[in-house]
Amino acid sequence: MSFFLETLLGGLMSGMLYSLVALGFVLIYKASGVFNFAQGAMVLFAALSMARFSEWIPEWLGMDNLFMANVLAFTISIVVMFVVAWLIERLVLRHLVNQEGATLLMATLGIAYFLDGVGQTIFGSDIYKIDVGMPKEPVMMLESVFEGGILINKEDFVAAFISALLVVALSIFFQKTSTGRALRAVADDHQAAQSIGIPLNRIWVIVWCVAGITALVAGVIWGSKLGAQFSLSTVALRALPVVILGGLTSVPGAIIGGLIIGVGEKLSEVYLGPYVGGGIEIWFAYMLALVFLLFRPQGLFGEKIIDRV
Amino acid sequence: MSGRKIGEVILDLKNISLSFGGVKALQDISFDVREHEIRAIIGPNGAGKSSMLNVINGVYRPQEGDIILRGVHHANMDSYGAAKAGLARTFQNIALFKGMSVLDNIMTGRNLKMKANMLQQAFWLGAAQREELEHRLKVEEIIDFLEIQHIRKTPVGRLPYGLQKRVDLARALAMEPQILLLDEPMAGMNVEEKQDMCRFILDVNDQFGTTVVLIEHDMGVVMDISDRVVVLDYGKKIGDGTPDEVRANPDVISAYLGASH
Amino acid sequence: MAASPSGQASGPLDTFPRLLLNHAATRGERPATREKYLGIWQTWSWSQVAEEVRAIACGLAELGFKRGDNLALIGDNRPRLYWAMCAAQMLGGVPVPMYQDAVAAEMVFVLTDGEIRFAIVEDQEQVDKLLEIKEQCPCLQHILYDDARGMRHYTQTWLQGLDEVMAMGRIHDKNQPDFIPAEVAKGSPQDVAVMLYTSGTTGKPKGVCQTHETFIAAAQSGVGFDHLTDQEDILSYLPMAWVGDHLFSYAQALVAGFTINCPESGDTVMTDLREIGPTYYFAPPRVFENLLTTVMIRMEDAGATKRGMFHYFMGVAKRCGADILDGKPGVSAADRLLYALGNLLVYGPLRNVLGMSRIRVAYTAGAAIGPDLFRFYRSIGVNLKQLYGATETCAAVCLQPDREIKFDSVGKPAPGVEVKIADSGEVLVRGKLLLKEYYKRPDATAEAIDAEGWFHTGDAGFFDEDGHLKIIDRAKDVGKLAHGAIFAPNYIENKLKFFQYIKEAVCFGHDRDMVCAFVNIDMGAVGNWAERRGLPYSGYTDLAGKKEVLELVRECVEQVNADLSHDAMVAETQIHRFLVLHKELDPDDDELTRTRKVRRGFISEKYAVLIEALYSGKTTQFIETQVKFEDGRTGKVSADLVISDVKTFPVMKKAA
Amino acid sequence: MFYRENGQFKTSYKSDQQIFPIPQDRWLILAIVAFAFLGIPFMVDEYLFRAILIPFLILSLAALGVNILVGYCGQITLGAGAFMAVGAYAAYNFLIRVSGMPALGAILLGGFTAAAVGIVFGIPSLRVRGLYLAVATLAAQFFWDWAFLRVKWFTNDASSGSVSVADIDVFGWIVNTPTDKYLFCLVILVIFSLMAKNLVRGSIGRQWMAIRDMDVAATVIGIRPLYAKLTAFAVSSFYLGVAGALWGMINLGSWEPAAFSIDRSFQLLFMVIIGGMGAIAGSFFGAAFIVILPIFLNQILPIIGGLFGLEVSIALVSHVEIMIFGALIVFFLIVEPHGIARLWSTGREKLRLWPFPH
Repeated sequence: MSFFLETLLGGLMSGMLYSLVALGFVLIYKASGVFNFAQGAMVLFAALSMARFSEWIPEWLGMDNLFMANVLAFTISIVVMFVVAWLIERLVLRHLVNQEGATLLMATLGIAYFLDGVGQTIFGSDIYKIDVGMPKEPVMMLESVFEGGILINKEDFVAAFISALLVVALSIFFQKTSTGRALRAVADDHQAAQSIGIPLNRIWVIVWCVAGITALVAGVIWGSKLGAQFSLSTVALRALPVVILGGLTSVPGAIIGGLIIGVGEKLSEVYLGPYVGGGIEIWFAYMLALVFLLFRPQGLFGEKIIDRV
Repeated sequence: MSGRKIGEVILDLKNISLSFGGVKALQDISFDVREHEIRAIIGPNGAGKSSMLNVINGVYRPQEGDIILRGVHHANMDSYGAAKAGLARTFQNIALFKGMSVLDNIMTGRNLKMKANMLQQAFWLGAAQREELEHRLKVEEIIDFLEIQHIRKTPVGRLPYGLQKRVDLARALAMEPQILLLDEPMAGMNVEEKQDMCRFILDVNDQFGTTVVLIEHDMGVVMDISDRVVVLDYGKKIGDGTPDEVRANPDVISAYLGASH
Repeated sequence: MAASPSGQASGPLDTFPRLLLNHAATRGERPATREKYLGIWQTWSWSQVAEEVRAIACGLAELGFKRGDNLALIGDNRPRLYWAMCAAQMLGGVPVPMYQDAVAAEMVFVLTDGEIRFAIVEDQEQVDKLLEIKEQCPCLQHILYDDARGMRHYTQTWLQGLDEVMAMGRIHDKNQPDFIPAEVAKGSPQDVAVMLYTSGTTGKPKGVCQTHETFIAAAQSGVGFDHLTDQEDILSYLPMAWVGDHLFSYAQALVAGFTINCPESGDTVMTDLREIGPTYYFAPPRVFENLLTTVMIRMEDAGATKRGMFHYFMGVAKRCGADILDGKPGVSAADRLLYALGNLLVYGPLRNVLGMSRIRVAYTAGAAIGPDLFRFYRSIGVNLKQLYGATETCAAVCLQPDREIKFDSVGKPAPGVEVKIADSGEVLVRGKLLLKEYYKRPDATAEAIDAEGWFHTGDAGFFDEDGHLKIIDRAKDVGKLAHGAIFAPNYIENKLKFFQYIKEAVCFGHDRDMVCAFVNIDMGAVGNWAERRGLPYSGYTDLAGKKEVLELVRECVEQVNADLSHDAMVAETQIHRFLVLHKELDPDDDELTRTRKVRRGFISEKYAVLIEALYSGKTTQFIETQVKFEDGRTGKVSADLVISDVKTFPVMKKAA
Repeated sequence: MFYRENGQFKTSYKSDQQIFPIPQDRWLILAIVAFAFLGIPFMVDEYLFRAILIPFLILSLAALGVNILVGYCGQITLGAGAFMAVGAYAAYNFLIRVSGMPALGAILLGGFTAAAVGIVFGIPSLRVRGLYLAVATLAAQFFWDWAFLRVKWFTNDASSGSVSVADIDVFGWIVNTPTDKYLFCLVILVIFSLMAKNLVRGSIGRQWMAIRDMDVAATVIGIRPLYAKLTAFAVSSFYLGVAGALWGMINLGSWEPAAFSIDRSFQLLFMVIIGGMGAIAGSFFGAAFIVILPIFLNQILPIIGGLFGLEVSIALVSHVEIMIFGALIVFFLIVEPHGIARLWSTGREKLRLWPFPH
């Protein structure tokens, strides 16, 4: 039982991280109808930027304060992500307005490659450490409930907490600020939004910036866990089933989908894996999403897709 | 139109009702279409004309009612089934295959009549080649009929609107349909193009004996070429009869001229 | 040659039906007629054509078509209309091709004047036209239509599809296989073969009767002159009622046995021309002019490099192209090399795009062609030549021999043709190819052919020192200015019309003290010019009235004046004042003939007020004109026309 | 400029519907094919065969498959590599498990197996479109990646996880030298290209394109989406399967699942986008481009770096390479969504109209 719970909790933790990446997907999809395959590359880019700047800044400035270095690196990384977002809007999206979803998807695939290439050219392609002082040691919990309790990574816990915080912040941003409202208007109907004077291009830049920040947060968390390295960019591929499951247009869907996938992956790997040779977590998530797709194409919380003649 | 004989009822629509999530698009509509006639469905914008057409050719399925095509009940027909049953249609917003040439677009209309299997096609053997050539001839006759020879190899995307409409009609004709559904065939055309289109519709009806069901919101042209007219307003039938009868119908007059518009 | 299954006549090949049957026997499998129909070039061999012609002939005979009957043919260039010509001739009848875009009144005249009982027409449109006027043409008894589309509900008994008639004819032919050979044998070369109505710049049209003998002679002289073989391809797209088309697409095709190709529709002539790539080509100057205009317009849209290259090599061609084509010595090796390069980069592709890659001989006639226009085609390697003739002379009086091309002459008299210049300057012609008579108009016949057998062409001209004929103008149009200088309006108008911006011009000056002109702008060229300058305009009338356009035209007129001033003969006739007309001159409004010649008399009456304004020194003049639209409705256009003065140049002494 | 089309008129539909109706085009293509068969084998060294020509031929074949699905039928796929893998492993298993199985038979059976698998994974396309479909194809990719790595039966329990085949024997022709391999692949590519062209210009091709351009209208005129989409998946997977079998058995000789990873899938998609969606020729252009670019960069970047006194590492070259790919994808999608093939045909059109611009 405790093993099951441990697995479950582990799944929920990593699910939270998937949610974070999925959130990036959903934000961009809602606002611009683009399915951003480059979200993973953005995570990598952000993580590399964070890792290298936090390494370079002490060298350049000759200071020794880890905290300051991290704050500075984080700030710089935010700026970097903003620039990336702006460039993407300016150079790519603007020219692909009103194109089909598949074209946009392929375009973001191109962006993903480009960012991977640029990121590694600028920042290097080794594994870099991100040390933002995340607690590494595991803790025992619920010893009183179960015999032996369950072992939890503090780091995961913090990460989950940060993710939750970000989700709340974004929800507030969407519901309460005027930019957020404009964003929702754009998501509902591009033309209508444009006709009441909402500048589409600016909205897109903003939304890509926000997606950039979620990527940065995800990158920092994952980076501090696994190190900033190329494999981070494949996180997009793992978060993909999440959005399918949760629905492309739904923020809560991204969260819940992330949790389901996270848990499903872990449980299937632990309980099913041994019978079929292991390593099934990736395709299992996809199969889950696929089966789901066949019965409910719009996902758990997505809006129904209606074709009109 | 001396020689054309209007025959028996070929298509009978009974008590059709259609709604989209609470919005009632069509309410209890019944009318019939006789063989070889030109039947118009008119009504102001939003009257449910397009929905009616979509019901007839199986794009939408009505929640209630019955569609009887040559005595066979077709309430659950999908649009592929409708095509097989001899219904062809054009689209209000021109639904041509924009990546293909005019010729290829019209050739797609012959699809149901082409039987060669994939292997024959892959090696361009036997039936595949023979069919291509036979159907090309058929398509060329339609091209000649609609006077679009000069654009046969042009990609449809490059054509002006009026010609695209004509290609759309050509594609429908290529199916050699028994019933041809035309969704606002004259929308957005100039006077000359409208005259041409009228002539083509009459010619099709006359030459091939095709039954034509067309919808239009512009009363003028339709009245001249139709045998009988159904008038819809807000999803309800408010008139049905010959153009003269319909013109004299007070409900129709008020729908078109009344204070509600 | 004994009678073969196809039943060709033995003996001399002196009538068109005999020629046809001979081709069917000797080159039966060679293509005779092609028509682009249903997307491909449907082809009929000579033996198939002979069969078709026999079927039509027998069908006509069944309907009661007799020796001496006239058969009207109305429609575009369709194979079966050409075949019907021969079918009528087989039966000893006379085909009368008519202009299919003629309005009803013109048709009534020809149908009654020609006592026409039978008409074969292209389609429903022509049938409707005939139905409309049938009351007025009591002799018209049978109308046959080629294209059955839309004809299902016409119940008139005297209206029949050509298909049915031919089916009838095939049965007839089977039952009486000797009928056609016998009919063909009855034919004599002195029989009238065809009757062509002159559109006539003045007065009512006259039916010109030409015999088999004359037309075959004319065709043979041309075929021999240019060494035409049965391998030629020609595109038949000019009105069948025009003598030029009859000579090239019918008479010469039957004499030489080459292939005629009928285009798919009026919209596709250019595409069809490109596909066929005729080896032998005939077009009035207007067609060449329009082609050149489109070439220039399209080139202006090209990038700077390409445009530069084009103009550079056009310069090279202008310098030496015509000489190279003529095989003249004295072209430098460097020029030859440049020309070869230009041929690869510009002239060859250009000919390809124009559909002229395969042309061996091209002719133009019907009106004078601007020397620059003429030179352009020759310089890019198209062997364009001029011929001179009239309906009354089977179109062929003078031809330009290869290698003896002069830009301003129409060539030397064709073999077997005598030409002399009357004292009045009028060109007189005598020879085998003269008309037999004007139909039922002995008075007109006597007027045109004098006692010695000379035909009066009505053109003014002279022979130069090499024996080449030069035509200045219509004899009756050549006038004198008030102070005595010779005034040849056509000559000046042609100079104006060579500018791409000017489509038509009419000059006045007879008995006046100076020359003034009406100008028609070319909508395509000027419209394009205006667009590139961002000059907005709403239509023809608006564009024609623009200040900038007037300035553009003025420059053209000034250049013509400069040009005229070089030549003492015409230097006095420089244009002093001009105006740009608010509407296009149009055959539908009777301002041009069907062959698009200016009807001077009509125009000076219709626009008397404008001429008055030109000579009275006014600077503007209001005018309102009625116009006829294609569908027969009429409307009005009006405008305030600006009259401009132009600079004239002092007479230059020609350098000796 | 080189076209002289006057007189090349068509008197039958047969000649009008040829693959290359213009004789100049026909001669050019024939000349290229003849040169590929008769010229190249005598002119090229082993390195060129191994590094460029053989990969080019096989990847062209695979790109053809992807193009049929993506370019002609409009169904996006990110799992092309998986179908290559299915083809390769199926062919391998047929070869070693069925005694007396001819190599060519095994390769074709590999293709058919891939086609069957393609149909199964194509079923979602009936319900979903665009990126949802992309997800379904990704599922195929990850599933087969895993299956060939973990399910030992597929690899005949090979301990290392990699499988290998001996030189293959085609009707007595032992295909073992680079030249042999090149010629073998060339023959297959030529035949398959011809088949692909025939399919896309025939009724099935028009059905695919109709579904791609406007699926509602396609249904209304009597095209079944089920049939059109699943045939596209089947044919596409067949091509990919055969290409996979060739890639494993001819190009590599021994291979691991990584040879058909998701990177391969992306690479194939890129070929089609850069080369030209919806154009047979696009598959060749794309394959050539993607095969040659890395080799070109490997040669040229160090030289450029040298000019500026920089040392260019192999890693850097590979980063620059993916950067360029990414940028090119975006560039083509924006500027010329129909890829190099469209540039080519526009150029050809220009030559036909030369000296006119339009």
